[in-house]
Amino acid sequence: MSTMSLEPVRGRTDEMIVNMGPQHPATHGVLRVVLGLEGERITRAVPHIGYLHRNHEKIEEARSYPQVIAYTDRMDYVSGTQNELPFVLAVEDMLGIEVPDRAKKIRTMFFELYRLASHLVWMGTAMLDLGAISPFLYTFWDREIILGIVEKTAGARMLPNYYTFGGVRRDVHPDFFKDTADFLDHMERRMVDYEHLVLESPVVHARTIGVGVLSKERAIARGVSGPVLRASGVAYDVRKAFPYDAYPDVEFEIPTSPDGDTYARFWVRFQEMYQSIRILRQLVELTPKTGPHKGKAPARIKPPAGERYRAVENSRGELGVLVVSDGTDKPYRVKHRGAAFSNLQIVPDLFVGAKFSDSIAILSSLDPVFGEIDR
Amino acid sequence: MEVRMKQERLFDEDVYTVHPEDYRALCERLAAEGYDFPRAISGLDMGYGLRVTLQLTRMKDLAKVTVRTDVPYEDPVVPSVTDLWPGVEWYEREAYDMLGIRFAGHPDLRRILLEDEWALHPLLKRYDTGGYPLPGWEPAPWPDPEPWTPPPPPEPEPEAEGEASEGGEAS
Amino acid sequence: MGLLGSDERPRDIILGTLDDLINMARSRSMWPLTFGIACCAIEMMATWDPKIDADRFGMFFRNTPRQADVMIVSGTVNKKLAKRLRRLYDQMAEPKWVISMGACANQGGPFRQGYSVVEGVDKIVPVDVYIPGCPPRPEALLQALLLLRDKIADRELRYQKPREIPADYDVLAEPGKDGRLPVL
Amino acid sequence: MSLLQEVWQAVKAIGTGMATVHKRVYEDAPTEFYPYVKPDLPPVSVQSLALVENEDGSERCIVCLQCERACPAQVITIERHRNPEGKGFLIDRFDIDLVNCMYCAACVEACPVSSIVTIQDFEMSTYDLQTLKADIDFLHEQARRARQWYSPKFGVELRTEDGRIEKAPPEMQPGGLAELLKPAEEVDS
Repeated sequence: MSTMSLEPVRGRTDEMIVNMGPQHPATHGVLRVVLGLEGERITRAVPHIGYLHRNHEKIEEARSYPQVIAYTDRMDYVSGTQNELPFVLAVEDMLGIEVPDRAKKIRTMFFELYRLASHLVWMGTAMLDLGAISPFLYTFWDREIILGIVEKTAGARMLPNYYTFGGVRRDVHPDFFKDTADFLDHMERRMVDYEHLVLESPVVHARTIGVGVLSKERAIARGVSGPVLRASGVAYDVRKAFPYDAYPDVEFEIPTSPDGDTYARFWVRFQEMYQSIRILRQLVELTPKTGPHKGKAPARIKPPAGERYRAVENSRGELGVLVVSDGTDKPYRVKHRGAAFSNLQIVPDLFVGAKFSDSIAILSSLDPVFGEIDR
Repeated sequence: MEVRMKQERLFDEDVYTVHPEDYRALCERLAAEGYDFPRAISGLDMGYGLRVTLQLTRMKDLAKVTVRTDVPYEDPVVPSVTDLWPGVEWYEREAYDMLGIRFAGHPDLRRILLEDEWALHPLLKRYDTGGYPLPGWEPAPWPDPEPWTPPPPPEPEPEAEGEASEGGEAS
Repeated sequence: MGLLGSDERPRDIILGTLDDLINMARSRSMWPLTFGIACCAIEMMATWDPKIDADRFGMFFRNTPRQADVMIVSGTVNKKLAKRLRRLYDQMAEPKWVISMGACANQGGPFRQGYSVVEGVDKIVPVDVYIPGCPPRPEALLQALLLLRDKIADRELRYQKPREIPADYDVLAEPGKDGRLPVL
Repeated sequence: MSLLQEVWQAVKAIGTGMATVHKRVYEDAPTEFYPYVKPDLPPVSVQSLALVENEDGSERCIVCLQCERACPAQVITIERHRNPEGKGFLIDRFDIDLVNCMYCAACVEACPVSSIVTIQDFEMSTYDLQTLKADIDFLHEQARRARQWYSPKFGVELRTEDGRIEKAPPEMQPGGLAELLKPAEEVDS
């Protein structure tokens, strides 16, 4: 097959070519990696992507601006509304739409709720890859609570199409703040359990510490962002670097770890969940209970000709979008910068030299989501 | 070395529009200036040619910069910058896959999202959403090459590439 | 899918009854294949979470197609994936069933006009149950699984429509292969 | 690390894990026994679409084509003709392709008269896709079967036992109560 660019080297009998995916329980979707193995050691790794290429960027050129929001949802499908935000911010910038303070805070609350949901899915599936089943059951249990809160307001569980230009589509449910506060209490108790099950487990230690080390310079040069970058010791977070929405109003820290190994990436995601809980706690207090949820936006969204790049820090890293407008009601070009797309590039770097079974742990620590990678 | 380019300020980033022959030289200069984090390379069909947009961030002080260069449809070759920023490797492959921009010096320029056998570069404006040629599509005339020659004083208004976008409307 | 491997309605009383018995057993132990593709895959995982808990009906994920009975196509199938999907289907042992989950798998959904998306997984493999939704709730998947269970066990439904396996891979061809697209 | 330490580590880890898992044994199981117990969905939940008629059986839809324009997935097909007597338009054809619909509720947001609404009937799995190509009768039937539905203009509405349509009590409504409790005629212009 021509996509298999990794031909066995003529005359070498000690190297075995192993194909992993696209249907593999541990590839988090439809990734295909062709591995060259010498015994247990990986000598070469070539990732093949595109098995979920859904022509997002082409089809978004044929849709009007409000319609594109519904499509952006389907990119990083684990983290719902987070995908809508860069596009919405970019168009708001181009049009100069003012967003009311309360709408910003509601958006940020949803953003952080979905970050928790996404990290819970990551934790469940990553531990499933490492052979533990109970964390999957517990994290999905907790995720259902988040999705319940979201559904009560936004009307859908995963892909709610909730943000809009100038705010959010509808006001939050009257119980939203109380539900969120209750959930945070619940989540804080649960985090103790998760630490026991994941971070303190010697099985996880044995599988992850010192595995797949990514150096700081390599991480930056490869364009890696999000928890993977922060686990390599770079305190780059779009929420702090280029603040958007209500992030300037809340206090939080950027957890970093100097190690750069798989365990560090696990640890950073855990700390991010604590920070999310902290942000949500503040926002439950800060958000006005009544007020406008939507600013004044023109009826027909027609940004002036020009282009705008906006980025947000979603669960996987810097999710950006370059919107090019030609003055009509349809975007001329929408280019998504997927965080997982950049993060997945380091697969060859990390796999080569690792053991075959470590590749599963490394891959799950990168947390790829193929809707965003293949678009 | 003299770099033929136009510099402007767009929101919070510097935008350099550069002649394709000088693209590599400018990138080397930016790499030497410490721009180390490659955000993305976007391919873009302008209606008269193809545009490559490279976006960089400097981790030290979070300065952002965008480099743009336009190449004609007939010979869309842009020098690759994978040796300066290895993180753009897949983005260059994607731009090749989607728009057919060839990056000279790229170590592994293959299709990335579509299958290797395909001849289609689907994001070109001459195709409709389904990948079929649009009837009656004609490339727009190439705009003035003038914007590269004199580096004018930085424009205060965040009004970018107006004339370039108009060219794209021809489809 | 009968005992004798025939799709025709068995007329024999003894074998027909035995067939029903076997199909009842089959319908109580449907093992889906772990084959998550896109958004719907997350909801598919959520169907096996403690809240919905499809394990109650004797359904457990199998990681290899050789052991699986049901393929849940949970997401957009594009032309690159379609060959692999068909191969997975071919690798599954008879009897086998396919559930098409979500708008994309049904008919391409919101992406159906695009150049790379297969407009419906039923162009590649025969589909038994369709679930609308984008993505469907976990309960909707469970309802579809129960519908499939009825279909396996129910004689009338089982023989309603003979299964047609799409023969070739026509849909996988590139739009340009029929001569309408100039090669650049 | 000595062997003894390793053994102790292992025992401790297994103990912690067992204790953590054991804690859950006494919690209430979150399982909803779905086919026997239907889930209690929030009233705004978007599971399917319906076309509501007025109480007297006349059409609420004014055929303004807003929903067709707003639909991202382009699944709504409407044909209309001008009403020969009186003003406005009459429906020739109103199809929603519920197979390809992405359930984003953009059409419901766009509808000026809250004719097209979201309902919570998620049990739509089928052996045959053609049953999901909804025409106007199908959509009316969906609305007649529904006990309650939601639209941004009117909020949650209920169908009473005797077939009348009522606004749901405030505790069932989503946020933004003040807008919703306005009389319907004001919005309908």
